Amino acid sequence: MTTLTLAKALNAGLRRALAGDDKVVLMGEDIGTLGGVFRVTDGLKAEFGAHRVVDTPLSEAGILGTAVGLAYRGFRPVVEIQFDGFIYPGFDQIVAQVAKLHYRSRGNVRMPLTIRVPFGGGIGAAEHHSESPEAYFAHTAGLRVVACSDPADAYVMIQQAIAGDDPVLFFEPKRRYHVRGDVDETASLADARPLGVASLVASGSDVTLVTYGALVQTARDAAIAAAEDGVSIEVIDLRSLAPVDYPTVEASVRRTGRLVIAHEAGQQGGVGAELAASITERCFEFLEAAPVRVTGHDIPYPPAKLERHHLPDLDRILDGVDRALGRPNSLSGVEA
Amino acid sequence: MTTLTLAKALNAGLRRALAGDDKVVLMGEDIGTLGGVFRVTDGLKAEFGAHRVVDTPLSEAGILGTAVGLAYRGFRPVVEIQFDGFIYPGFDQIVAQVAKLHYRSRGNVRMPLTIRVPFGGGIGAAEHHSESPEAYFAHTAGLRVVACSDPADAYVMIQQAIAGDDPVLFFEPKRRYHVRGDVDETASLADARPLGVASLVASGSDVTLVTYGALVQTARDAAIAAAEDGVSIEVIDLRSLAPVDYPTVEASVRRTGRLVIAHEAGQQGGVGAELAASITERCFEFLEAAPVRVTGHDIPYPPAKLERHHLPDLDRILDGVDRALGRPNSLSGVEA
Amino acid sequence: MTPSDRDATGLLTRPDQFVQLVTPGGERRHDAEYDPWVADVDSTALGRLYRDMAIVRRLDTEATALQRQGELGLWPPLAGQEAAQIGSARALRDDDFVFTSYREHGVAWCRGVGPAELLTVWRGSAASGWNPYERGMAVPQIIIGAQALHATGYAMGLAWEGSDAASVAYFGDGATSEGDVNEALVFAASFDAPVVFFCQNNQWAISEPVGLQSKQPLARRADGFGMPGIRVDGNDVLAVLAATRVALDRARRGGGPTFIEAVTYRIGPHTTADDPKRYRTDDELVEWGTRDPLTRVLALLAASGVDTDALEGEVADEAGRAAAELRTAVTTIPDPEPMSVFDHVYAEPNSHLARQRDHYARYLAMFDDADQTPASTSAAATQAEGGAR
Amino acid sequence: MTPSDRDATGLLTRPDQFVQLVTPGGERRHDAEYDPWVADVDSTALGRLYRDMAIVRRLDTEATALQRQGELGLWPPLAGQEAAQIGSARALRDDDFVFTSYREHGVAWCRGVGPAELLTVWRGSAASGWNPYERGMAVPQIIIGAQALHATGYAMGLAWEGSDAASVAYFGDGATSEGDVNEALVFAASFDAPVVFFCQNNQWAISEPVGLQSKQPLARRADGFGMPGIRVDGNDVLAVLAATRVALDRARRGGGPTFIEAVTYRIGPHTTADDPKRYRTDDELVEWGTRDPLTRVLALLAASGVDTDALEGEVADEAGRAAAELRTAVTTIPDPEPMSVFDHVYAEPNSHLARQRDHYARYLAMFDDADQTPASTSAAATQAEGGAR
Ligand SMILES: Cc1ncc(C[n+]2csc(CCOP(=O)(O)OP(=O)(O)O)c2C)c(N)n1
Ligand SMILES: Cc1ncc(C[n+]2csc(CCOP(=O)(O)OP(=O)(O)O)c2C)c(N)n1
Ligand SMILES: [Mg+2]
Ligand SMILES: [Mg+2]
Repeated sequence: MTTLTLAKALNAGLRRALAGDDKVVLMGEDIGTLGGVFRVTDGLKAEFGAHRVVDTPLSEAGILGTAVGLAYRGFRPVVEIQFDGFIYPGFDQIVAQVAKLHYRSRGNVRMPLTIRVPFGGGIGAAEHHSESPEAYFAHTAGLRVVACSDPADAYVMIQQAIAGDDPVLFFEPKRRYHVRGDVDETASLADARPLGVASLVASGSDVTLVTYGALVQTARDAAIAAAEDGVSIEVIDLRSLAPVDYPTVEASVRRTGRLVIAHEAGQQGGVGAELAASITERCFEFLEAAPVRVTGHDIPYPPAKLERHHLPDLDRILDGVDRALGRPNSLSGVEA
Repeated sequence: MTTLTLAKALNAGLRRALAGDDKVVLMGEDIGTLGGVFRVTDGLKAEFGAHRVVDTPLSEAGILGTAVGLAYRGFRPVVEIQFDGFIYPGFDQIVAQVAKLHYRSRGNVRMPLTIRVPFGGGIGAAEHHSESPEAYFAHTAGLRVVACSDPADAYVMIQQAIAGDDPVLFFEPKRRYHVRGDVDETASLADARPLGVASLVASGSDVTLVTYGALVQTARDAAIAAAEDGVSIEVIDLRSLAPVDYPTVEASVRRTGRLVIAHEAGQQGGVGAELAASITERCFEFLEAAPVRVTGHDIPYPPAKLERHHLPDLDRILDGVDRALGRPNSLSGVEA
Repeated sequence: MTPSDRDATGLLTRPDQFVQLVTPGGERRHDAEYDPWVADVDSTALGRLYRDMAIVRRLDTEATALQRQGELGLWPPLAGQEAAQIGSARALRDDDFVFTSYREHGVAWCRGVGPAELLTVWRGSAASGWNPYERGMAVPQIIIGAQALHATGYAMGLAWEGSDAASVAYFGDGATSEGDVNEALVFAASFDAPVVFFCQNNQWAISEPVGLQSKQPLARRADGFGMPGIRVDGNDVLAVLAATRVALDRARRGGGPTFIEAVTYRIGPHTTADDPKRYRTDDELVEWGTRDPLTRVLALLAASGVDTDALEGEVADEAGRAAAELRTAVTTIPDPEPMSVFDHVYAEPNSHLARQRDHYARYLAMFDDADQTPASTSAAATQAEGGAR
Repeated sequence: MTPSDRDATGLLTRPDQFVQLVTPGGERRHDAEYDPWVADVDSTALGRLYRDMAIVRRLDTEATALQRQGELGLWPPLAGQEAAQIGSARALRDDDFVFTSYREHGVAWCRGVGPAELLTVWRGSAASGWNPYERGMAVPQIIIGAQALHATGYAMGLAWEGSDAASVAYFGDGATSEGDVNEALVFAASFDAPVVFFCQNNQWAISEPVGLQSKQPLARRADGFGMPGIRVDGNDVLAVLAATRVALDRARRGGGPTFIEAVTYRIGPHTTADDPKRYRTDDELVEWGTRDPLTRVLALLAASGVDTDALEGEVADEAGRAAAELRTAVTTIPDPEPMSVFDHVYAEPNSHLARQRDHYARYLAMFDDADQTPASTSAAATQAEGGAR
C-alpha cells in the first residue's frame, strides 16, 4: 500500500497503462511539458516521450477527432479535457463519432477512447471550470460514463477504462484531487471490482443515499452525522453512471424503502432523474416515499462567492434525507 | 381558418414574425434560395431579402455563434439546424453561450434566439437525420425547449418563440411536416395558449399518457384504440419540455393514478426520466403504479429498415398502457 | 482578376489557374512540374482510368435508377466527379487508408468495395456496408467535415509507427467552412501528419454556391496553415493523379500534409431527394458539360492512335455488366433481423442495454405466441391495424 | 528562412517580418504604408499612449498582488501586452464594439471599464462586472475563441443596419486552433463583415508554444480566408495603432474584415495559478525584456525632446493613484445575496426555476428561524459543523 493523492493515483494508473500497452497514448492541452494544469500527467512525457504523451493544439474537437482516427488505427487514446466546461466544442466528435462508430461500422472499428474530465465545483474557480456535464453523456448511447471518488478507485478505474474496448467518459472529482488515500499499486486489474459495479461505502437501514464523485465524501459525512441522530444511512458510490449498477441500488432500496440521490449537476434531466425513474420502476412496491433528489440548481454554474448556495453540501443532503423520511420541518412537509 | 400543412404553418408563422419585427432574421444552410430542405422557409428570401433570410456558410457553430453576435446587437435570430443530428457541432455555442449569456451579463444582454430543429425519425432516412436530441437541451439551464405537434400550434408557437426574450430550442416533428390542419392566421398571439402550457388533447380517466412532437398523433390513436377495449386514456401534449407544465400533468395523474410517457429519444436520461421522477415526487401518494416509459432504445438511431423496431408505435404505447394498468400479458408482469 | 475569370458559381476555373494536363478538348498540356509524376501513364494505363470512370458513371446511373424504383432510400450521385475520384484513388497504395464523405462511390470502387457493400447503407439495411480494414476505407461519413480529423489522427498514428503509408481525407467545398476541417489542417501541420486533404470543389453544397463558403480558391487556404496547396482541374483525371501522387509522395517521405482542391462539378442533384432546378441554371450545366472528364480522355486516346470506338464499346459492355451486378446485388442485401437493432452498440457486455434488449425480445415474442396474445389493449390495436408485425 | 530568424518560441520576430514603426531601442522607422495612419500622433499623443500603458501595467501588478493576498480568486496578467492592447483599443470609436477574451484589461481600461467593474468577475462576486452596452465591450469570454464568432455576427448586424461602426474580436495565438475562430474568418469574409480580428500572439497558450499551433506566422492565415492579414510588432504601440486604424477604416468603408497578428509576449504567468518556470526558460524572458513596449516609447519621446523623467514621474503618480483606487475598489464590490444565485437565468418568468428558487428560499429560512429549527438530522449536522451558515 502506498498513500497517494487522487491526482497521483491517476498519474500512477496512467503510467501503468502507458507501460503496459504501447498503443496507449495520452493527448490533451498542456498535458506534456506542464504535466497538466492539475499535474495528473506529471512526468509522463519525460518518461514515455512526446509521441505517447502528446501536447496538442488548442482544440477539443481536434483532439477528439484525431483520437478517433488514432483509434481507427488501433491506438487507445486517453484524452484529457482540461476542465469540464471545455468539453462542448468536442461534443459532436464524442456524440456523433466516438459513441457511434462501433455501431456504424457493425463492430469492425473499436473506439477504446478514455476521455478524462476533471469535473465539479467547490474550488472557487472562474466560469466553465466547475461544471458537471455527465448527464449529457449518460444520455448518449454507445458511451460508458464513470466517476471515481477516491485514490484507490481512481488508480484502478482509470486502468480499467483504458483497457476496455468501449469509449469511456472518465469523470474526476477535481476538488478531491489532493485528498490522500491508500492505493495498492501491485493489485491486479483482474481481481479488482469491475468498472460497472457500484460500491457500498456505508451500510445503513433507514435510507439509501446514492451519489458519485466529490459528493461521496459528503455523503459519508452525512451518514456519520445522521447516525448521531439515530438515522441510519446506507451510502452507495455509483462509480458507473452509464450503465448504472441497478442490482446494488435496488437491493439497498428494497431494504430501506427510501432513496436519496445527490449530485452537483442541475436537477432537470440530471443523472438523478434517470435513477429516480428507474428505481421507481423497479422497486415501486418497496418505496415508502418518492425518491428525493439533492442537486445543484438549474442555473449556469454561479460565481465563486455563490457556489456554496448551489452545491449540495452536508446540510442539504441531510435535509434531503429528512424529506425522504417524511420528518417534520423538512421541505417535504411543504406543499409546493 | 386556412388548412395548412405543418411546414406551411411554420412558414406562415415565420412570415408573420419577419413582417412584424425587422430585427427578426432567419439564418441557416439552404434556407434562402432553396427554401430549406423541407421548404419551411420557402419564398421568404424572395419576400424579405437576403439580409433577413440568410443562407450561411456550412457551419453550425458559425451560424449559432454569429447569431449570438447578432443578438448582442439587438437582432432576434431564428436559426435553422438542417437536421437534428447536425446540431452537435454547434453545441458549445448553444450550451456555453446562448444559454448562459443572459446570466453571465447579469441580464444586460438578451439572447432571444429561436433554434429550429426538425427532429425525430420514421422517415426512412440516413444516419443523423432522425434523432431526438431534446434532452440535452432540457438539461441545460438558460434554455427553453418546446416541440410542436400540429399546424395550429406550429403557427402560433413559432411566433411566440421568436417574440420571447429567452432562447428557445424549437423542435419540429419532421415526419409530420406534410400533415394538414386548420390554422387561424388571424388569431392574435396575446389570446393564444402560452408557450409553456401543455395541452390536453384527449380526456380520459384510467391512465395519463404524456408525449410531444410526432408521437402526439400516435397517442391520440392509442386512446381511440384503447377506448374500444374499455380503457380510457387521457392524452397530454407537453408542448414545452423545459419548463414542463407540471400543474396540467399533475392534475391529470392525480385523477388517473397512472402515467405513461412516450418519446422517440432513448430512455436513459431522456425527457421521460425527468417527468417520471418529478411526477413521482409531486404525486407519490396518488400513483397506483410506477410511471411507465415507452421510448426509443438506448442505441444510435438505427438504419431505416430497423427504425420501426426502435420507435414507439401504437402497439408499444398500448403495451406501456397495459404495464401501467398492471394488466395481464403485459411486460409489467415479467420479472426483470 | 476580372469577373470573367470566374464561372457561374463564382470561382476561378481558367486553365492557368489550376494544374491541367489534359484540356477539355483532349489536348495534352505539358507541365514541367507534374508531367514526371504521370510519365508511366501510357495509353493502356489511361484506358484503364477511362474504364474506371465509365464504370463508376454507369454504376452511379444505375444506383440513381434503383433509388427511383424504391430499391434504395437515397442516393447521392457522383456524376461529374469521376476524374476527381478515380484520379486520386488510383494514386493510392493498398495500405493507405481513406476517409470519405458520402459521395465517394468512385473511390469505393477503386478500393474494391463490392456492389452489395456499396448499396447497403443507402438501402437502409445496415449502418454500413463493408469492413474498413478489408478495404482500407472508412465507412462513409455524413457529418460534414468530421472525417478530416479522423484521417489526420490516423496519419499521426502512421507517423508514430514509422509507417510510410498515408491517409486521405475526402470532403467537399462546403465542408471547408466547418471547424473540424480547419482544425484538421492545424493538427496535420503541427504533427507533420502524412495525410492528403482532397477537397472536391464541385461548386455546390446542396443549394449553396462555393462563393458563399469562400471568396478565395480553396487551395489557398493551405498556405496559412503551413502546408502546400494544389489547385487541380478536377475533371482531368491525369492531373488529379499527378497531384495526388505528389502529395502522397511528400507524405511518405515525412514531408507532412498537402491540401488538394480538385475543381469539378456535380452534374446531378445533391441527392435523389434534391431538386437542383430550384437553385441553378441550365446554362451552368451546359457550360460544365463542355468540361466532361470522360470525353477528354477519349479524345486524347484517339489522338494517340487508340481505337476508341472499340474501347468505348468494350467498356460500355463491362459497365453494363457491372450495373447488372449492382441491380442484382441490391436484392441480395439481407433485411436485418429485428433484434439486430441492439447489436454493436457496445463492444463489451452492457447491463443496461442487455435488459432493454431482453424486454424488447419478450415484447416481440408476444406477437409470435398464438396462445399468449399481447395484452388486451395492444391486441385490439394490432387487430385494428391488421397485425402490423 | 533560417532557424535564426525564429526566436525561442519558434516564430519569426525579425523586424522586417512585421510592421514596426518604433524599434525596441526607440528609433522611429519609416514606413510609407503605415506612417500616414499615425501622422496625427505627436509627442503629446504618444505621451498619452505611454500613460495608458504605464497605468494598465501598474493596475495589472496591483491586481496580481490582490490575488496573492486573497482578494481575488484568480488574475490573468497582461504584463508585456500593453502596446498590443492600448494601441488597438485607442484606435476605436465609442460606437465600435469589442469582444475579448479574459486578459484584455488594457482594452477594458480604454473602454472606460471602472476598477470595481474590472475586478468583479475575478473576485468571484458576480458573473460579470459591467454592462456591455455602456462600455461598448462584451463581458469577458473564457471559452477560447467563441467570441470571434460573436464579433463577426455583431459586425454582420452593423453592416445590415448600414452603420459604419465596427467590431473587434480579441483572441490569443492558441485560439487560432479552435474551430470557432476559423469559422469566424469564413463568415466574416463571406458577409464582408466590418470586423477586425485582433490576435495577440503572446507566444504561449498556457504551456504550449505558438509553434505547436502553427508553423506559419498567424497573419498568413488571413489570405486563404479571403481577407488581408497584417503582422505587426505587438510591442510597438504606434505600429499597432496604425495597423488597427487601417483595418477599422477598411471595415467602415465596406471593405470587410482584416486579421491582425500582434507579435508580443506574455511576461507573467498564464494566470496567477500558473507556474511558467515549468515550461519556459529565463533566456526567453531576458530576450523579450529587451523588446519592452514602454521603454521604447520613452526613448522615442526623449529623442524628440520630451522631458521623459517628468513624464515618467507624473505617470507613475497617476498610476499609483489608479492602483490605490483599484485596491479600494476591490473591497467595495458587494458580496452577492444568496438568493441572487437564481437571478438572470431567464429573461422571462420560468415556472421550473421559480419553484426551485422557492424551495431554496424556504430551505435557507429554516436556518434563520430560531423557533422552527431545521429537521433533526440536518440540525445535528449544522451543530457538528458549528452552524456553517
Ligand atoms: C454537420 C452537418 N451539417 C449539415 C449537413 C447537411 N448536409 C449534407 S450534405 C451538405 C452539403 C455538403 O456540401 P459539400 O461539402 O460541398 O459536399 P458535396 O455534397 O457537394 O459533395 C449539407 C449541408 C450535414 N450532413 N452535416
Ligand atoms: C475551449 C477551451 N479550451 C481550453 C481552455 C483552457 N485554457 C484557458 S486559457 C488557454 C490558453 C489560451 O491561449 P491563447 O489563446 O494563446 O491566449 P492567452 O492565454 O495566451 O492570452 C487554455 C487552453 C479554455 N478556456 N477554453
Ligand atoms: Mg460541394
Ligand atoms: Mg497566447
